[in-house]
Amino acid sequence: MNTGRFFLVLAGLVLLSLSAGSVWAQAEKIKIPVAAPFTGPLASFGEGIKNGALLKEDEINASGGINGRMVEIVLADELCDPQEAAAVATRFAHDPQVVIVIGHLCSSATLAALPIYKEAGLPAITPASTNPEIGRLSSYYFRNVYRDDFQGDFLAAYAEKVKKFKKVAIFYEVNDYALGLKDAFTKAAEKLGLRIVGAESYMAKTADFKAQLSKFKMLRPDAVFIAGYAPQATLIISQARSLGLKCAFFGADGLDDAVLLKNPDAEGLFVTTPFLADQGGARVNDFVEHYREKFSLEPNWFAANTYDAVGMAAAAIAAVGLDRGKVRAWLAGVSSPEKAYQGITGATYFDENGDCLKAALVKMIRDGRWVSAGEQLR
Amino acid sequence: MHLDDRLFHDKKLYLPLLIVVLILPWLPLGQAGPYVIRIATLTLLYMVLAQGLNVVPGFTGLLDLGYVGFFGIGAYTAALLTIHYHWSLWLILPLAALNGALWGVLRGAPSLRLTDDYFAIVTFGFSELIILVIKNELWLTRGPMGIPGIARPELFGVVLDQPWQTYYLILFLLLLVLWVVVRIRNSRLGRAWFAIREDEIAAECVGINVARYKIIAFALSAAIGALAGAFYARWFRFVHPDMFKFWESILILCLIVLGGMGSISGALLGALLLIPLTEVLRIILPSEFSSARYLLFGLLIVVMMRWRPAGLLPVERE
Amino acid sequence: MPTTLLEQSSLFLQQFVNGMTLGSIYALIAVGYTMVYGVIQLINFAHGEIYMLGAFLSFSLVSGFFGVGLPFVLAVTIAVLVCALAGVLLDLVAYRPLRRSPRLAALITAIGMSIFLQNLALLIWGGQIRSFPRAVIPVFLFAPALQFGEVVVSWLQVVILLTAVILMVVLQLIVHYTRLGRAMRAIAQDQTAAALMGVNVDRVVSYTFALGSGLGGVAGILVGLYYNAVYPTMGYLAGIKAFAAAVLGGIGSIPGAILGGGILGLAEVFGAGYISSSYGDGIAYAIMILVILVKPAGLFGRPSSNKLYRG
Amino acid sequence: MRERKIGDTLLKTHKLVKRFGGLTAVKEVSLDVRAGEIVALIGPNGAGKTTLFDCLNQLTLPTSGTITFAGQSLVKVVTPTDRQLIFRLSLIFAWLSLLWLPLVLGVLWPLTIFHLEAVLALVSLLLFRFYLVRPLNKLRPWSRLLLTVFVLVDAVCAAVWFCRSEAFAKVSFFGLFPFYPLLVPGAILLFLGALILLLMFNLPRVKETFGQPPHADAVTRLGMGRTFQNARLFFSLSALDNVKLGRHCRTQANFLGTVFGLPGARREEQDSTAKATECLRFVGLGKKLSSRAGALAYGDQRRLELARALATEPKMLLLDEPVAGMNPSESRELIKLIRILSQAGIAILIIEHDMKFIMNLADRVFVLDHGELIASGSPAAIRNDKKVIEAYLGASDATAEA
Repeated sequence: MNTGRFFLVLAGLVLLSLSAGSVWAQAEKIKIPVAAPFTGPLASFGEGIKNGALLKEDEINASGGINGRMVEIVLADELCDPQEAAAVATRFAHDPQVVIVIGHLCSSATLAALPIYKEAGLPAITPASTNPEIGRLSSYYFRNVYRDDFQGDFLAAYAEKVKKFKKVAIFYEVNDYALGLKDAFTKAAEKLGLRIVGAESYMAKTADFKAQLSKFKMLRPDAVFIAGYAPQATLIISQARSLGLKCAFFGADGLDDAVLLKNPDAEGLFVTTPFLADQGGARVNDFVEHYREKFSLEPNWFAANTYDAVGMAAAAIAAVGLDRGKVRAWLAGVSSPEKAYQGITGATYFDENGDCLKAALVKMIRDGRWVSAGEQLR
Repeated sequence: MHLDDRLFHDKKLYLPLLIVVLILPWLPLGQAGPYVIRIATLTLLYMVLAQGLNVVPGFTGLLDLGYVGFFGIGAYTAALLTIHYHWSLWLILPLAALNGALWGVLRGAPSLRLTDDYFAIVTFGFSELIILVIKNELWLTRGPMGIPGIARPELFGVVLDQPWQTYYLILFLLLLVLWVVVRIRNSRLGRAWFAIREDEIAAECVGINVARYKIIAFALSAAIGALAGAFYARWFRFVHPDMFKFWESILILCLIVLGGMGSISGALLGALLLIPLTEVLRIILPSEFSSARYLLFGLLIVVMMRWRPAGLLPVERE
Repeated sequence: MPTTLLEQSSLFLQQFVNGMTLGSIYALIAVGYTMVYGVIQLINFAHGEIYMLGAFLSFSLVSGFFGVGLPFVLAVTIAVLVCALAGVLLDLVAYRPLRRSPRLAALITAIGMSIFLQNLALLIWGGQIRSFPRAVIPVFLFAPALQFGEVVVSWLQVVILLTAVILMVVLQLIVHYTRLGRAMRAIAQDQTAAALMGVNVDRVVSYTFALGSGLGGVAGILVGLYYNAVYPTMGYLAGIKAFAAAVLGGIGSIPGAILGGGILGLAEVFGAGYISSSYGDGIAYAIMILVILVKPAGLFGRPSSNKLYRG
Repeated sequence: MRERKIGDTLLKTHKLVKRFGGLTAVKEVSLDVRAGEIVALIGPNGAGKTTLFDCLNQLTLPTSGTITFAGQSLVKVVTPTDRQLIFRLSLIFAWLSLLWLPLVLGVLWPLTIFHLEAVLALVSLLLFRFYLVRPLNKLRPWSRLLLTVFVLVDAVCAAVWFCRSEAFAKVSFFGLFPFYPLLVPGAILLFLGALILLLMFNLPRVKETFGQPPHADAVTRLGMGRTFQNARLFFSLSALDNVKLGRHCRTQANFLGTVFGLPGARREEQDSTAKATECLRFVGLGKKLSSRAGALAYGDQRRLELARALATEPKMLLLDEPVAGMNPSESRELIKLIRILSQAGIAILIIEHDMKFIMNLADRVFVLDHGELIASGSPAAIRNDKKVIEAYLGASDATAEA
């Protein structure tokens, strides 16, 4: 066998297939990529992101597109994995038709993609990554969701002032999101005089929480703060009940998912969220209605935030055209309440880091449905 | 001489290849250029990793299921040294390699007496423990928050921020590693490794100090992995424990299984085929399938072992 | 931390119960590893995936994922049978052709099969965590069976423990008092000699896979119920831990697997409860590595055969 | 009869015993072989001949007894007292690594991120040392060198931080330590201990206690080559490579030398190719240099194995049934070769069943039965020995019954 020729042909084939795969078909449409985990354990969050984006796409196109050009949402699945996220990001960063990216749910994915966008001068809006580092590291990254530290503070205040809890235990997943939450919550709780009676951690891929929960049971907390994501939270709550742990549970926006509604044990759970479907003006009602109609699902905050993020991207493109630098400048210019973008999740405007200042809201499960908590903390 | 070595000694074979690899960044690839270069960089990186892994299962015949641990050690060494001390890449590379070698020896020394399956399990457990430590020791590694904002590589004060520059950097590292690996494989050392793989007792009876040569193999393999890790951290500019999952070990193993265990050119071929393939599959497969595309890799391993256990470019003596 | 002696001791008891439940599940999986290793000296990495398959199949059949929802007992029976069949198929397709190859080849194939099956499950069922619908599961399982003070033992835990014990006893009886068992032990001693004595090696190996995989499937179902969570990657961690249990007990030995499972389950729960919950998995790995390095024969294993050739 | 010079005693065993569990494979065997002599070892199947070979070249450790080869004692049986001594030394030695702790932490303290790594490194160091020290009696030359280096570094460490005891102050761990005032005297003791240990490693008595490593590769380097009953070759390597591997223990090129292609390493490689070719020619495989060992005929494989053993420049060869499976002309060739070798002064110990072969070749014969040496002497005397005949006949009776 002529090894050399074999190698050459092979290399040629690989190159060809690569370039064939990566060169985009020329299209008239304006492409807005949306990157999130659409499969895998966090798929139900990704689902919200996808649906929110698609709903906005429909809406923009129905009203004649952006300056007469249609919008196309390009979905990219990154499984919440840093390496996959970087690969996806590279594709967008080097595609001249892409002027803005909506995306990355997990902060680890966002952080992996961040340097790539930054180098390519490509602005991005994340509707869901709450890690405080993001804004500091890149002037090309914006987010229309609050940060972990804000959310943690808020939850501590809510637990202490509204719920009047005295003793709280924290059960956190070992990931960036939950650790940020836990730290912020602990700090705020100390200030407020809320006692943290125990803090236990769990790893992402486990389903066994009984050892830690048994420990909590002996600590007799008023409530357990679950810092983590919904798929595990529902297991945690069920297992806690089967062990006879009767206290209340609460969590942050990672728990805002329909999967908990199927769990009868989760009754009474309350969570923070940037978006409430049952409170808001006509626009929110419209959004909820269209969403139900199109996907026959209840919208979650991921959908709402993505809907707004796509809206902002469209507004930016409409204002300054298809130019990455100008789009970034436009977004950076949305810097005060007066210039804010008015979306369904309220007014969005960015500080100098690209972070937004937004109110957090509380909702809870009652009779197997998400409803706004009677008392909100403003 | 190895059939395998012809690639490195026969000008007719390696010159065209080298030329293609060298001019790749300047090929008219249009707008896909930077993307292709990035994939090519990734491919070269995995070639380095495959060469490193190849030393242990390929040359000494011990299955290493925890190679990603050294990759992680290298990446975290580089990340921490860069973040805290802002040292130059050229200082960090040898340090990372040394640190990798140290842990390679620490892992290898107690497991010298183990045979195939138990050795594989120990390597697996060891790397899982390393990753667990990386995940949980927040004060050192920031755990799952990852370490963002790592500086780019640089050369003589020039920051290498163009894709083609990093491409040449990893190409340089690959050639370096190849040089070392090929040299050693054809030397007295490599012969001793092959002897150990074939028959440990006979090797001992012809006067080969089995323990010592195994240790050298572990150290070399781990050092190469850590070297690749150091490059990876500086190139990615972000490290996170999720980058060093067990799956990565399997992927690297896949590369050398495809190419042929112990075959240097085989490991190169394996990476050349599979790494771009993962990208192509991501693009052509619909979302639901692309997350399960590693199914093909599992299948590939099984099929290779069944029908071509020696790989595509088997090691043969002429 | 709990302060009073009563709290301390009831916490300890509760953890003990949790640990025993976990341990009996590990033991059920570990037996599969151990039986296969005993007979053909192969670490069947894909065994964890069989366990996952058991959980998914029972979930699918019960919840009507495939279109029809079956009654619980029927669904579970079918799932276990399919798992046993899957084990046999696994052997037939992947391992049997490599019987004469170096051990490394079979080991790598096993890893390949594990990756393949895991991703296949991902493709079929998706990556989300699935839960058994409450309505179809016998209600009593979730009720507490025993309660003294703060310590709660649910019926499910009792069922898991009992199932594990009964199956283990049955297995021991099979291995020691049936023709099949005798053939299995003969092959474990010396495959060639057994073949010469007229033992149909391939068939016995198939039965071994069937038995081991069936038990793995049972474990999968029990875990799926116990945690109420079924997901594609569940087999990976559980498989590794069960393997650690098998090693701890002495690979190749069935009582060893039971004891190893128990110890590992307790170690993990107490480790998570008293030392550090984030290093819970690490404890399993550390035990495994230490046992392999210090006492590779495990607690009950035969002393590893002399590495030297026999001249 | 022959014009060979029988030299001094090369190999001598005294009451060598090897037990496997309850089975005693070798029972108090004492034998000796002189340079240039051809000695045969015969006995019925399962008499423990091959096990004896394994003990001789240290593939297995004898249970008790001594072996002296080329003036070196190969086995030194460790008595309980020795074991205690070794244990204590190991403890001292492992403790010594604690000397590093304050120094390393003291130096690294400002760079707080390295705490765990430093601690982990030290812990691993400790474990690693324990691992090294545990079998002190099995030390190889290079690991002894390593130990010496460790001890030296420990001593230097201790010396350094006597001079700057503020290293202590920086380590909170030591602040908690209630015996702080005892630390410095303790450290002095450790320092002295280190020196003593260092001296002990170089004392002849200690050297004898912790004698030569019982490992086959070291024994091969000492000059004991061996072949196996069923040829154990590196089957996928070429014949030449197989023999070059035999040269391995006579070459030195190290990692750096080979990577950078230093002239020394290159010359050595050429040299070993030349020598290996010579060996192959000697056994008559000069034309099959590059064929794969696995592809050779069985007789050729046996000869290749002999060539490989020769390449190690042995003073003595252990041949395990070298003519089994050879045709008459091949075995005649082999006899010729063996004679040439013994004329060159190489001692040969040979296991064989074929009495005719032995009678022609051997100077002396040892007979082994059930692990025991039942007779020894000239071939002629052995042939008429009653015990030997009994053993052979009895053994064949026993096999017939079984």
